[in-house]
Amino acid sequence: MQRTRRDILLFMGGGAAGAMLTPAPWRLVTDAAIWSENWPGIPRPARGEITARYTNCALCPAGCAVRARCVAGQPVSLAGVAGNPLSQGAPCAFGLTGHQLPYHPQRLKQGTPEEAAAAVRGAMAKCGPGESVAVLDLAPGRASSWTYRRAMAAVANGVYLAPPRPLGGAAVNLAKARTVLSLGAPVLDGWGTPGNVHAARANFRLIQAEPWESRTAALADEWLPIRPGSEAALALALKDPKTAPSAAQATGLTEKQILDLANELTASGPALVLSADDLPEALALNQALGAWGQTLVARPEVPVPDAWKKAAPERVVASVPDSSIRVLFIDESVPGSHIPWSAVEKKLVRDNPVVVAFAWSLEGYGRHAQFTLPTAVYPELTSDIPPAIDSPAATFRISAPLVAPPARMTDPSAFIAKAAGMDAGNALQERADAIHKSGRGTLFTYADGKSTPLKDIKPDAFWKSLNEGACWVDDAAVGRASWPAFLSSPHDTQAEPQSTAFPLLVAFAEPRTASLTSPLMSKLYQDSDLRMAPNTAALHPDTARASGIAGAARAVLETQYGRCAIGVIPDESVPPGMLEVAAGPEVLDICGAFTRAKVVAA
Amino acid sequence: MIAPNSKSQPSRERQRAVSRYGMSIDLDRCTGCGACMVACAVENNVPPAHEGATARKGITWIRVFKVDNGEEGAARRSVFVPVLCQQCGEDTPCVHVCPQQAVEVDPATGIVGQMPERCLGCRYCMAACPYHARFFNWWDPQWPAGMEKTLNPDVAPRMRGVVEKCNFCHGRWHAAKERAAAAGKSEIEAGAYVPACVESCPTGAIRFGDLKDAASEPAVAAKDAHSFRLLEKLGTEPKIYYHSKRDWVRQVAAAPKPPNGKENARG
Amino acid sequence: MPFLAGALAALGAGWVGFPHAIYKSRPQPVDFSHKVHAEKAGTKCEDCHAFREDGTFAGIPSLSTCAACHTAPMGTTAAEKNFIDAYVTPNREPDWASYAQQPENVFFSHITHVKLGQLKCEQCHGDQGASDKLRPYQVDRISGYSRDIWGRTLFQSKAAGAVPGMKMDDCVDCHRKQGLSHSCLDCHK
Amino acid sequence: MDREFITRGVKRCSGGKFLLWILPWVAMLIFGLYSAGLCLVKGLNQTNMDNRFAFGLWIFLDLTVIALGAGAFFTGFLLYILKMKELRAVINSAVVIGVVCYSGAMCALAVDVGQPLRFWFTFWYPNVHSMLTEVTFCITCYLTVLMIEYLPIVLKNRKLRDVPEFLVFQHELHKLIYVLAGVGTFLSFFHQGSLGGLYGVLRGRPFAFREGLAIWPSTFFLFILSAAAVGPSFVLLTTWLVEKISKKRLVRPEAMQMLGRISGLLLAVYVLLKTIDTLVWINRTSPGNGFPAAQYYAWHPFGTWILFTEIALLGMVPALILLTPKLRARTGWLVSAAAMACCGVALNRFVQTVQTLAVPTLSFDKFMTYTPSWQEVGTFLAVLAYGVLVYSFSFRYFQLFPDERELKLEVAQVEEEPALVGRY
Repeated sequence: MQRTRRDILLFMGGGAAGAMLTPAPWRLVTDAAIWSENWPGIPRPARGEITARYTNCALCPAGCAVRARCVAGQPVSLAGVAGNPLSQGAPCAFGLTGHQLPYHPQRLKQGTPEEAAAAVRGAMAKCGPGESVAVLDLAPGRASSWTYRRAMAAVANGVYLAPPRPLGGAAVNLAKARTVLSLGAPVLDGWGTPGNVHAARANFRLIQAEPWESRTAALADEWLPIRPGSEAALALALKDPKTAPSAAQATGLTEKQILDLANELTASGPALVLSADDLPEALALNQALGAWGQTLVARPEVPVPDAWKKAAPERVVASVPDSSIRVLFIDESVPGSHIPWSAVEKKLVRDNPVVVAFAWSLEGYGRHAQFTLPTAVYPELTSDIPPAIDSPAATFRISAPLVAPPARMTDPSAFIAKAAGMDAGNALQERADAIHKSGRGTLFTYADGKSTPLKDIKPDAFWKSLNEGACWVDDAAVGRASWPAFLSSPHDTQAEPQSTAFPLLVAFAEPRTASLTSPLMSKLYQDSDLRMAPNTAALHPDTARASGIAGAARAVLETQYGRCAIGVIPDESVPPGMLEVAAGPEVLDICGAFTRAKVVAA
Repeated sequence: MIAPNSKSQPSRERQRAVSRYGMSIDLDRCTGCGACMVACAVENNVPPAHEGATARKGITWIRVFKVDNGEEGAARRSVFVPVLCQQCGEDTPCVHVCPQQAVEVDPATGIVGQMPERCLGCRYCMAACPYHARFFNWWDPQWPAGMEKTLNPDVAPRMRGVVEKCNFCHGRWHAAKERAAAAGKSEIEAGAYVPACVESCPTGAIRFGDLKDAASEPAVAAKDAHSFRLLEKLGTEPKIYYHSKRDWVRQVAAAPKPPNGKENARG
Repeated sequence: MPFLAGALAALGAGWVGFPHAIYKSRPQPVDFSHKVHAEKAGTKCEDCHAFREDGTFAGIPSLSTCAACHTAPMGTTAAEKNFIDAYVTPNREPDWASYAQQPENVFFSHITHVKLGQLKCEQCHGDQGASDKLRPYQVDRISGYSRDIWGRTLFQSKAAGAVPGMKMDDCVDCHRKQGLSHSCLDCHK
Repeated sequence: MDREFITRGVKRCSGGKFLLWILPWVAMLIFGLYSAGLCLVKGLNQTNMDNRFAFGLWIFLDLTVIALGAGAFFTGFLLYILKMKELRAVINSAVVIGVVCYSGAMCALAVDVGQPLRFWFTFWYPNVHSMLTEVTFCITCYLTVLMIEYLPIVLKNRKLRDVPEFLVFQHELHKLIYVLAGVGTFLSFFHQGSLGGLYGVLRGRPFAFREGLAIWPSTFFLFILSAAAVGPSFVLLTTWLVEKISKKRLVRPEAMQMLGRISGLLLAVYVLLKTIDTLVWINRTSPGNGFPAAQYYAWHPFGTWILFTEIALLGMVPALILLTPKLRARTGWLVSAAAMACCGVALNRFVQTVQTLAVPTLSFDKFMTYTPSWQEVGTFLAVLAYGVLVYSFSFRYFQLFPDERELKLEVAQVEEEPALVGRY
């Protein structure tokens, strides 16, 4: 029989009907739905044994103790260590995402250490009289810092440079404070060790004198909204009331307010005055209030091996003659305070200086250096963390690696020591041994939360527990000497330009560091408005209008040191005449302490 | 259609509930540092913001808002308000509306659970939630290369096109239950289970516990005169109790006021 | 007439062809015999499939567990030799495929079922201990689920003692019978 | 070349002209399908919806077209159940409109959900408490009913009649028509209602939340009523449009006026109840939830004008026009009143969907606005184009207006004139 179109149709119809009576169509529909649960692109978290490992956070000078939850050895989340004498188990947003930094998309992976070494050798040979080889160490006080100092002592005309120490290296004893006056210092927002501050918070009254309502101002016991740039005048008036009238003029407070505040500071002591950038006036006020030995103390040195004593002195960049540095090493492997490139650049010799930056990303000085050598990043790196500003006792803790650093990473201290023709050795352990030899203090181990006198611990056990998460806390009595000279001599502050050229005053809303944060921080500044993204500025709508950028999302920030593109956010909580800026490498390059600026249309 | 039956459903929850987990948030302690937000994202495998994401399209199971008293200059005061799923206990708005039972109030814990693998992505629950505590996966989840190594194995990553929200770090509840089981116990004792935001809060502003246990911090806070819950008049019985000694701060619980023309661009 | 033909063809394809076509299967890396280990070595399940001290289940043992005994060939079988040469000596983990691996969104606690629930391994996994060969691992081409999750047969036999599948329904059935809670959050993460 | 497909005794324009007419619509459809495809492949990030505006243009579209499509069930109800014979003239057209609106809405929904592959979950794991479940079930069932009602219209086609089985089949179907009409009416009443309930039950959104009878919020009943009211209006409107475009008389004025009268009657009732409901809501429901109703209208541009426009301007006014025999008799008045009624209901659906989401609920919320992305608009247009095309084809090849043939004979001389471009 011959087939007709109709037969074929019927056949297909039968097929369809029959198929309905088989599992096939239903199974396919189900599978398709399940496929939508695990279609390509959805990662599967690795499984494995879950363990807790301990280390210390190297992302800021606080160096909080960290408990890492690890799956098959890989940290998947970080938390504080409860009961820790220094950080009290209180983490911060940046620290909580630290374990993701090694996977940052902008991470620096390649470098040319051999070429860099060769170039350095050549330049050092060429280094004439009056020229110098310098190391700029952003986080001074570490064992590697000592290596740099020794290396610079070893080479002819070597110079060791570090950022000016806050409070000249003195320590704050918050536990003693009853009244704290903060002139724009972010006391509750990243100053010192968060856990320590919050623990002491209940015992002192916090008065925040700041033009805009920062996170600290919002939670201070009293907020004095003063005019931008009038902090110094206020401090002065509090020291001698005769200037109160003029201070009232400058700050916009009433004379009575100022005098009452002055009385309070003296009446309900011990008092402490903190300022965003170590105002000389603030230091002087501290001296007048008799803070020294009470809330401001000289911290005993962390012991170092005697062999290290032959070391180059620590100097600030400003103290070096201009165009005198031929070879400059910059170690930013551990985030520290930032020095504007403009300030560094003018110290370099004119004819091709060699600048070698050690960094884990190209965001910092790497943008300006001839050679940028990739380093390990927390939590890969091995480094000790100097005592925090709010720790009156000397401390020693190690940021031990939780993850193995990738191959082809450079160790800055080894590199620099080699360039100086010396051997860095195992500086970290040497210093640990030196501390152990001193026999002072106690060791707090994180895993079991026990404190043990150092006397009862063997050297190797000490070293071992330091690497497994522990901190050594000194018990030596703090010096009660008289007001030290270094606090009276104010460190350099860049000359302020006339306010006419640059009408706006820059205040930093976020921690002032150039180092990258975890991609996950985008939850805070992109998925919400809680924090500002790097290189953005908030300003009053009127200010924006006056600057001719009303309604614009981007603009150009201009200071005496240069200009850079920024994002702008209109915000009525920022007083007119002020810029509330989130630090980013570009912004930091053109902003020093007390910078005046202007914004112009992009 | 069968009645939404506002009364019987939660009361059944009450009877069977072994515990009713709740939270108390002290607004006088919150510094707005954002630790809770990142800790939450880390714990629950929430990917970094897609470059196209905004404060309106982002996924923040807990989000801290900066709220001011509307005053100008010296009189201006601000407070930071962490907002997460309020874990409504009574006539839970999102549960009734879900067409395919992807949302349920867990009888054992009182936690409002969202099942991404069951979710159709119709977003009806988001329209129903007065606290805007539910979030849609507008993009495929993406982590920078290598960062997926840091994912938490106790929480399954979600796929594009589904709704997700805070579930009191339910993965931690599972883990706690398993630890208890290893010790031969079928129930977990207080303190063995704490969400990531609570653990990460540096000032201890966020406290967590079982509201059925009168000694737990939230249960105590619930009785405090200075405690309040968001939009209490809606009768959704949230299990998140806020606390502030400042009178104006407690006004954030109320309905919005008509606009005064001035909007804080920073939320 | 052609209608019937079509229907029959479809039925055949759907019932016979499809169940095979939907799965893709791969052999296990090592020709392993539970039977031998159970009888000769006299090991029990938990000797190799152990719990960690925090109560989590280690699942398929790592090479180190095997190497504890198999440092050198025990016996002369080709499989034994192959195992030593290919894995133990180079210290390479065999990429076992887990028949019973639940989907990512499922939280399953072995210890809860074994210690609190007093379940025997066989009740869910069947009598693996007696198997002399490892079945090839079969995975659904579309959904990516192991065949054991669906249940090895097309239809679940509800007869007593029959090995159930590991689908949600199978879990819920048992929980219902035992009068245990079976809310979403109990098992989903 | 398609002559033998065209119904005997009616005139349709040449294939070329028809092609010319559908071409732009086809283009629109293709563009729309492309943008819809983008949303399906790349995900809903292609839209401008966000976590606050979880619903947008598409949900508004669905609610509106389903309301307008109500003409199908209601005309059927009036014709077969209440035996209003005059409506036989438009019933077929009404059914096609229904098919178009409902299937269009379904397609839009399929794009709107984040995981279309899981569509069947709603049927397999239904949450009986959810209004959306009810909507999905009813709409699916009713769409099937509509298809069955549409089938005879198709099978009556001149060419298809040649197949004897088809003829028998459609005859059998026709016997069922009363059952179908009944079922259709029942289903429609339900899903129109639950579409209203969709928002009425949102106790978390005091702007939309309404108390109600038994388990249904008042919006449940208001939606049924408003849909029933504008359904006939929309049928009237389309019929008039087709007459204008095709330059033909398709139905007798009596039928049109009948539609208008029904529409006006129901509209009047609706406006009355809507007003009462609004007053209750302003004075009791909303304040009871802690939300003084005044504040909703303080967020511009959604001022009280919107309330006035919806109820008075686009509700009461057309109702009065349609209820006044004199005005009804004038096509201009009749049609514009019908149009106003349709706009009124569209506005109501807009308020329900968009304004509900725009007004803040938390004290620190911001009032938010939203503009659809081109992909959303494209998908919207696709549904529109799809509707026009289906209707055009149905009009060309099937007998949508039974009276057309007689009317044609009456006005034979007019027909002599040369056809104008764009006419069928």
